[in-house]
Amino acid sequence: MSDLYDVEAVRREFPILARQIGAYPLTYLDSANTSQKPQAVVDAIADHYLSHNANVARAMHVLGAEATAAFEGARTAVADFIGASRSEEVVFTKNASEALNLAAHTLGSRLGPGDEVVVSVMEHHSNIVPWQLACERTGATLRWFDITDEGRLDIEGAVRDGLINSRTKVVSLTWVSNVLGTVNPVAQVAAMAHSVGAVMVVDGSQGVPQLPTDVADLGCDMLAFTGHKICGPTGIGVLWGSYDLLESLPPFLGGGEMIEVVRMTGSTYAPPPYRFEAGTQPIAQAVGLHAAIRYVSALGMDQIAAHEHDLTAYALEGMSHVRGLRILGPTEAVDRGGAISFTLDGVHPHDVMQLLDSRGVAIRGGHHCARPLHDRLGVQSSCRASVYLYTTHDEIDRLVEALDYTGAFFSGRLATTGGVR
Amino acid sequence: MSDLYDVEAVRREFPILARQIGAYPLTYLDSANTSQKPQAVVDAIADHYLSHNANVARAMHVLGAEATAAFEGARTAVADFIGASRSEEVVFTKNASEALNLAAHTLGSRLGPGDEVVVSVMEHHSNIVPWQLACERTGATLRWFDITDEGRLDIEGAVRDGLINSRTKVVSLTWVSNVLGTVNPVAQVAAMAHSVGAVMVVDGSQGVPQLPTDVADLGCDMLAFTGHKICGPTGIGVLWGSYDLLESLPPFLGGGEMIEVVRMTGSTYAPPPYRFEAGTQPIAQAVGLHAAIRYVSALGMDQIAAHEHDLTAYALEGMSHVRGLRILGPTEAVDRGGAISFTLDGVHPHDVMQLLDSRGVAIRGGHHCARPLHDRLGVQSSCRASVYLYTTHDEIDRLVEALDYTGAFFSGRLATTGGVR
Amino acid sequence: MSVEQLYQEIILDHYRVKRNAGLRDPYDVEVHHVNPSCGDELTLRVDVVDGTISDVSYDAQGCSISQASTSVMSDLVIGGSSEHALELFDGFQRMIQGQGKVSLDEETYGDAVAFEGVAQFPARVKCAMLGWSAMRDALLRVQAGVKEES
Amino acid sequence: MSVEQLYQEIILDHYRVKRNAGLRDPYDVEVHHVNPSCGDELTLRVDVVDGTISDVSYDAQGCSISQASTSVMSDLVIGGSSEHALELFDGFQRMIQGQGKVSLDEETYGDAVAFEGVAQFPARVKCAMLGWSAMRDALLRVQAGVKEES
Ligand SMILES: Cc1ncc(COP(=O)(O)O)c(C=O)c1O
Ligand SMILES: Cc1ncc(COP(=O)(O)O)c(C=O)c1O
Repeated sequence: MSDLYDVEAVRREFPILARQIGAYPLTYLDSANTSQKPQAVVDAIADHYLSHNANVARAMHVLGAEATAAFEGARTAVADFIGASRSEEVVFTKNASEALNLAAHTLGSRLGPGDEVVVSVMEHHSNIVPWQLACERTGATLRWFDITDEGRLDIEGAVRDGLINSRTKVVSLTWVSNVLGTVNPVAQVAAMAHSVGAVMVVDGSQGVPQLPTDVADLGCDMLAFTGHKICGPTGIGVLWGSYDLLESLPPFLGGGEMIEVVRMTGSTYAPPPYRFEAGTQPIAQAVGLHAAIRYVSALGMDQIAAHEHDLTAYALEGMSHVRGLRILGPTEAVDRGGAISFTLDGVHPHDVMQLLDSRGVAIRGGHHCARPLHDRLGVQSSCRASVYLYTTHDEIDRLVEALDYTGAFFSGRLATTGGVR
Repeated sequence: MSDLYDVEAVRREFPILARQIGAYPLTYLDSANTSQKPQAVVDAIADHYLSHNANVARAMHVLGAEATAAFEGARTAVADFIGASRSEEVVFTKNASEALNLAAHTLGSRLGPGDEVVVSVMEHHSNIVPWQLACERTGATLRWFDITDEGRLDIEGAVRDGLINSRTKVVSLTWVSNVLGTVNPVAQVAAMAHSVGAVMVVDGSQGVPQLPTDVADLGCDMLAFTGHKICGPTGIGVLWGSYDLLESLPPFLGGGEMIEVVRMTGSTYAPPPYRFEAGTQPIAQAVGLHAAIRYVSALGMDQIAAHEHDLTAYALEGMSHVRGLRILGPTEAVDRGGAISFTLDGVHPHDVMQLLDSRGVAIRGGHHCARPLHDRLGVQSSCRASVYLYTTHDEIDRLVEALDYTGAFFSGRLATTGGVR
Repeated sequence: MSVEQLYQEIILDHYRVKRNAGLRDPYDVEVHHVNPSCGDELTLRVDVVDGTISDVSYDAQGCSISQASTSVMSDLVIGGSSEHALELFDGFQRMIQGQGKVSLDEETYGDAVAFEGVAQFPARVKCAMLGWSAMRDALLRVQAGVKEES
Repeated sequence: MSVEQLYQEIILDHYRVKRNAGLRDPYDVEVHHVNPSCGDELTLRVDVVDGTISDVSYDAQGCSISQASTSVMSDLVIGGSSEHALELFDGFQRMIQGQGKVSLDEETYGDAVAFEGVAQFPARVKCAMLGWSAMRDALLRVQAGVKEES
């Protein structure tokens, strides 16, 4: 598999990867935070602005028709990419967070006291806070899945506690954890949700960039993801929803283009997806996302997943030899994405990050917008290295080397022995 | 003034303006809908993606620090550009519509039955629908300024009717009308609002790109505008608010980066502007907006305003000779922006737009997201030509010529006489 | 594709002198359709007697394309069966969404063939469909036994 | 700017052996500060007797920079007046936000000069300020006569 995958050819498409950080080559291992962009995506955006820029839908002249075709073409491409049955099921947002807020606001209109919303303790803040706010507004109750000691979704415990029951109206779960790397059994949870008549929302922010996506296989009613993590631009996200569900929901933001008829005394609203797209949309960003989808599709999502799987296994093995390093989440590359969070004994994540950065290795330190999960794991914060389609085995070696150096630096081993291990 | 302003040099910065539409040069007169982008803006975005791309705030490595500096640098530039006293008063949104929804949601948290919100009949849907939704949620009442027969804000009528009174909690008004071109006396209305303790929100979507902006002079508490109309990218808007006001408001969207501490049982929120910026922000778009602000500032906002004023006067005069053409809004270039809406006797706006388009002249036909205003004016829809910093007198001549042709084409004058007038 | 091909003489004729315009009694169903992007509005009535469309009448605000299309449509369907009208709808829609690759049978469609040029102008497809969609909606309501617009 | 200049030996020493760490009685005011971007947390107590800071004690979770900075700060302010401590705060903040253009008087600041390197790392400025900001907050509360954290 990975002999077919020519990672060096891939890297040539990403000019930023040739950067030097001081004396070191850039080793970008922060792709779960945001991915780098291939030249093709940057060029598509520039070409749009320089040759076809106009507002969409409302502008009917030649440029307007070109921009509209480009924007709606992006919608169709997204629909195809995730196996949606109609392009009208694809709503553009500014990021995954807005997509999840859209879901929480519109589904929230059906909630009341006594109703329950279920998330998990491993969610990103963007899949917690919108539901907390919706519950505050409506009097509904927020409940959550716990995790097992291995860092997997605790389905058994949930069944035992009757977490999903007749009061459950919405279940919102991440497909792949941005901290633990865990791939959740979304279809199984969706079946549990549907068996009690609840709506199943999936946060695909980490999953869609890493794994082949088919909304029918996921079994969900809504799927959120974000452009910037899948080689696309910032400023664009997606909420997919089944058409019948979207059609039954009230508007979210009000403004131009989401309306049918506006009178000062009251307004009526357009059908999906336009009902949920107020104001001038991220047009050039949709064009960029389309180019990104073309790019990853040409590589093949299964090839990308295999490459990541291979690298994750290699990294887990390499990191297991670093003194004082503890991995949060599954330590085997089974049902596991490419984010690896860890702590290093006696060294704060900020300091790890800083030392690594001084050797060109870019990782993230902090709680990765998942503070409840860190609470649950009993750590205040952690480091995270995350791979993507352009990551090499060499880069993993550099990470491991830099981690060894860091441990030695802070324990004082370095000063006294001059060596590292 | 306009001899100093070298419009031909300006045009060379906008590659799209060299396009041919069939046999005709592009005559882009749809800038009130969206502006074209200079090369410098497109290059700044590309350079960001290809050399400095990372997530902000949360990423502390070298790339993260560069991206954060670029993003926060854009915030400071916006603050300076509009005369804000602190950069923390600048909240980034996806467009002006989101900015106005943010205002309506957060200010809406203070509304209840008996309270009143005041807008005007000349507002864009994006400054009507969010307030309608807020009033629906809270039981408050929406009221509005009428216009005079000349198409100016009817302040006298408002005073007579006690439109702004002790029940008024929010007044939200457009600075410059996107249909009539009217420049509203915002500071005067702000004083009326403040005299009853109401918050003054200004929709600067058309004003900020056309006129020098100083929030203190406007006298408002909040100002919304949108990047794509001021030579910037799509996917970014701004809500400016005085710090004390922003600090007193609840969050809007929930998610990453807008929080202080997240617990499953409840969360606390960051201070402004971060409280209102959930999820990964439009980073590259902020960089592009910064480049746009640098671009228009280098030309000089007063020079741009003078150029537009000159062209608007020239266009109003030229259009006054077109048979059957009726201008909506002020027919003199006094307190008037660069959007000119009109009807052509017996020819539907779609048809005008189409005929003009066939000669390379791009205008907009429809209700321009201001249906209540069209109702008020007793027309179902209209055409709109709008100039910007790159528009020339020649282009106005081409517009007038094409309008003459259109009138003749549809009245059958063309076929019989072979000539136009 | 030139604008003159879009605005065929037939279209301009129908636009200047609309067939069957103005609301008339009796009728079975009245529908109201809107094109939100431009605000065009159409009120349309159909009267069906023994499966035959005995009248189509309408009140329309809109551009030349939408008005002429409604006018042509009314001429085509009046006097025929509901089934035939719905078949005409399908063929017309296929053509108009065919981006210029689908043509109409002149025998069957008469003046409606003049709209083949519209298929080249995606922004105008909705205009050309407004009257046809309203007619289809109205006929389906008649078949479903709905007398009033819901 | 190399990372070795950031992590001066003085800083690593304070990080390994923190001065005045651990919460102690008596105290006038206790404050709790958080760095939301990384989750660092600090509980800090000050005790002021007749205008003199008689004790600063704290419980901190955080990186080497934030912990060492708190340790150095506590050494510097204990035994001095509140006014002096607030002046030290101002000078330290000016330096740390000075992007490397402002330096500290070694006489006055002692070990704190080791933090001059931090000014070159904007992402770490918040870390170095955490303890200082908490101290300032606590002293202002003492001056305002607030005994408990609000
Ligand atoms: C006056 C006015 N307000 C608000 C808007 C909405 O801006 P956006 O579509 O970028 O949200 C526009 C432009 O469309 C406008 O002209
Ligand atoms: C699992 C998960 N959900 C949601 C988000 C939020 O995405 P965005 O910041 O683009 O809104 C992220 C990334 O930050 C994520 O990793």
